[in-house]
Amino acid sequence: MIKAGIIVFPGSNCDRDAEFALNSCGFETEYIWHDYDNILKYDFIFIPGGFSYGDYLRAGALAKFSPVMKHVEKFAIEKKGLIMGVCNGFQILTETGMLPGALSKNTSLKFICKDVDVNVESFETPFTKYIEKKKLRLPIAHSEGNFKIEKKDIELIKDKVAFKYVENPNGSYEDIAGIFNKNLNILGMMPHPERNSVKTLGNGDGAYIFLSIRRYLEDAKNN
Amino acid sequence: MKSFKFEVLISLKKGILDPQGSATEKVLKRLNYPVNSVRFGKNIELTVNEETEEKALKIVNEIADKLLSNPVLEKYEIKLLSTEVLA
Amino acid sequence: MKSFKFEVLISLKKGILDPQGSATEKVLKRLNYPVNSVRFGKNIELTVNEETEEKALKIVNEIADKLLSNPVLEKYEIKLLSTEVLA
Amino acid sequence: MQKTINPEVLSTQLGLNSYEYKLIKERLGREPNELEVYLFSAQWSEHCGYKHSKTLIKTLPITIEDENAGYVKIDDTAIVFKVESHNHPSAVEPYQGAATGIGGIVRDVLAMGARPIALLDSLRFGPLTDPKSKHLFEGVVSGISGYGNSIGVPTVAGETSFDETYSTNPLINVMCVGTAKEDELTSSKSAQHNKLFAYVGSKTGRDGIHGASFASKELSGEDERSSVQVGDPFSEKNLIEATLEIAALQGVLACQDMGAAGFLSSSSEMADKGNLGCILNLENVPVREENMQPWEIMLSESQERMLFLIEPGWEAEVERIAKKYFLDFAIVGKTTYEKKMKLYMNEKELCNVPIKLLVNAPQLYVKSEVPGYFYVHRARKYPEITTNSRRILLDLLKHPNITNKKWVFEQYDYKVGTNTVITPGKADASVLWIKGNHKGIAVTIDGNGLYTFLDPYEGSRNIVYEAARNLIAVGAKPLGITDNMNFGNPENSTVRWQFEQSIKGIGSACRELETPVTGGNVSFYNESETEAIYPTPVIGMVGEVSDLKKTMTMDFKFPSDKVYLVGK
Ligand SMILES: Nc1ncnc2c1ncn2[C@@H]1O[C@H](COP(=O)(O)OP(=O)(O)O)[C@@H](O)[C@H]1O
Repeated sequence: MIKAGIIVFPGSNCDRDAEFALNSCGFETEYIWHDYDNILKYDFIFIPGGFSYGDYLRAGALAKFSPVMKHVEKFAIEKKGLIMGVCNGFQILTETGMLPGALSKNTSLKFICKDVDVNVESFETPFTKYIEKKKLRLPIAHSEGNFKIEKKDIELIKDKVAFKYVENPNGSYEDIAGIFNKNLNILGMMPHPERNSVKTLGNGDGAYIFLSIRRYLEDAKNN
Repeated sequence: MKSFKFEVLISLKKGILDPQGSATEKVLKRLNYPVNSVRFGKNIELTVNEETEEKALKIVNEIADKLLSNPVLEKYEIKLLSTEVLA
Repeated sequence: MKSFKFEVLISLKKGILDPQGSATEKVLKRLNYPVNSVRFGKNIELTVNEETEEKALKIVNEIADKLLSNPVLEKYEIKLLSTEVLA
Repeated sequence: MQKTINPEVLSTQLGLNSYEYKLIKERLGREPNELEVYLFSAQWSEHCGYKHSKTLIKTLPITIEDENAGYVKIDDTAIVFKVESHNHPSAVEPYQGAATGIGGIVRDVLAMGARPIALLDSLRFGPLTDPKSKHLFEGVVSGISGYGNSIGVPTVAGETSFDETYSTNPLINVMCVGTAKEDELTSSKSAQHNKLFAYVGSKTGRDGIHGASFASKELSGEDERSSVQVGDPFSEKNLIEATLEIAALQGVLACQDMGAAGFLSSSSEMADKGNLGCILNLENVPVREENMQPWEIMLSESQERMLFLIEPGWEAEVERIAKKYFLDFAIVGKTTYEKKMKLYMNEKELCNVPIKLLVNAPQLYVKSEVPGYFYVHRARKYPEITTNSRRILLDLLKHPNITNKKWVFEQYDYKVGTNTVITPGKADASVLWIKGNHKGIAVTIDGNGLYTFLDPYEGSRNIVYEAARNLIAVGAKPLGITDNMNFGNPENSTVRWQFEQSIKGIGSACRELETPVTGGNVSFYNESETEAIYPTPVIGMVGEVSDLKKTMTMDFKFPSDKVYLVGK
């Protein structure tokens, strides 16, 4: 079985949702408390949404100092598997510098909770390889999802955009809803695939992403 | 006509809980920084076009009181940063 | 040992849109205030216990850089507000 | 040095009447000291003592008494739910008032050992054309959004309406729903003596002091600054997780949140419900500010605090969990066989009063009187409609009370927890999934101030029925209700009548529908500048969806479908 570790910070609140979605998509899961200070032995690391440390200061800013984050960085550098951060998880990944850019306040200055359509921008990645649809319907729920990037870093996201909003809800640069890192082993995104991973909760589109990840990891294991 | 640049500093009244400050302090202490009494405030810069400093200050006072601060929880302070004569 | 009280002022970099500032400016203009260039920043007060001002400042600089500000969006400024000798 | 104040003078200032003061003196056999006067005034305030309402509330078909919240069952899952008002705090500071309202009701459900899974909000303001009402409305919505979203409990349904009557006194009622296995529920009763009170949560500050008596006084428009409590959703989220972990420990006997009159009411009520007394050591209470007086520590309404009763020997385990979640921990007292409440500060005895006396506020009786308006309105004829109906329909659809409430609920995270199967806006009730099962919980909250004003009995009955209809419309069977009674000054004979009639109406509708009242809340002294607000009972109802595949939403499904009108 593909083994996923779900990192839980004080204030995370989509950890249990992630567990449910990953289990429904055939992953074995374990929670990893943010204090964990050891090598991460997993195939997949999931950083869930929520309000780590209350999102005080800035979303994701305080979480990056939790001991486990050093090991997440190592996991990425040593290419031990795939890493995915959703919503607050994405914010934490940009705060640590593992992904470029930053997520600032929505232009409406308000929290937005609704379902949006996103286009899959690249199918040539572990996270999207097996997605059988161009457009996915996914819930968003955030007040700081407005993706910004410095001019000098724009080069870094060239060909590394994972998803774009069909209708930009928050002012994000270039309608960006999610990006990959240079090595294509980290994905950060604002929409919540784990909230639409089974049909009871919507059309189930979120499952495509998790199933793609699982199949990719299984292929890698079998080779 | 002149343009006056002001800074309005807004801080929480004494005794009012500052959840942001205390969470930040807890993290800093865990990282072993010798840090105490972390308190968050807001800082707003704006310019006012008026004839005299007095008039401009009156306006900023009004804005700070009625719009920028929440008098139930916060207090404010105003500083003049610079003055420019408009053509 | 001394206790140094600092203020860290965090503001958005030039060129970064300040939605809060522009929303406030619009409201103020609608109310006919002669106000321009409203920008919001954060202001954080904290004390550091250290032997010398130099060491204390180094710590605050580190904290401001690594924790209090996000270099993609923000810049910061540090001011020493007061010093107290600890018993 | 502190000035000593004559206790009788102080008691008047704190809102006790002379009859109540005499009663205290008589039963103590001496003058109460200053601290004791503070304790009685808080515990005997309307907010804690229910002195104008207890006897009437007892006439409702209540299933569970003396606990933080009641519950109904779907199979072996207990659905714990309760509604609470934060009207007065929100009028002073809408953001924090609403935020702390959410915090309080979540802790009520949490204290039962249930995981909070949904929030509902019932909001009433003055017309939006009034900038003050607009400010309150926007502040309240962002407060609920800011706090509720952060703690990860979805706000799944609610109602929003506007009327002159609420211009200076908005109504902010919030309801929380939680679930637990029935045998995992925790009690708030302490059954044995010599057990320890463990304090877990944020530090105690001076916030909300007087809140309990403040909530029971008419808004005076004076400077109420000292009463404002600030919510810390990060600590609340930590408290949720910590409480659920602690409540599961074998050595934990009871739990109660520190709500109105904080430490005082939680400790005294826990002890009294178990027919015991208690000793508290105030020097151990974690405080946020220097030089806090004993009465301030006892009455503080600082948020995000919980009191547990634990078996000696379990301190370290509870402390470990508290620390894991960045929360303060302290042993602050114990239960005693002797039915007294005794307070100590550094071994000095500060207070020694019979606990039954303190906890059971004397009931007050006010004569009710049917107001003239009731007959006047009843005699009125339906007005003739002269304007064209198309115009009326369009005006109605535009009206803020009827128009789409997306602006409100899109600021709420209504999906976190991934249980929300029917989301707000899709139907008149929302439906939550009980995972591991094909069943669901349907929830709704309703009120109608105008109806209950015109006829408090029929109007209140109608609200219970409306709530039931909302549930039936999504395919659920109503199981139980919680009620929030928002009324004016209970010493007024018209208000008294409205209250009596309303309770009767709710009671009879509940008996007819066989939906028990599992708990509720009373908010008096809701007054506009000149008179009481419309009497506004608000009903929260939960129901069972036996098969999630068989729910129904209100959108038309296909172009050629027929539309039927059923009923009269
Ligand atoms: N304050 C609120 N919070 C959350 N949801 C709300 C709020 N106000 C209205 N809603 C949602 O909007 C929808 C329509 O509400 P409303 O127009 O009051 O319905 P009703 O037809 O029951 O009167 C419902 O799904 C309701 O739950």
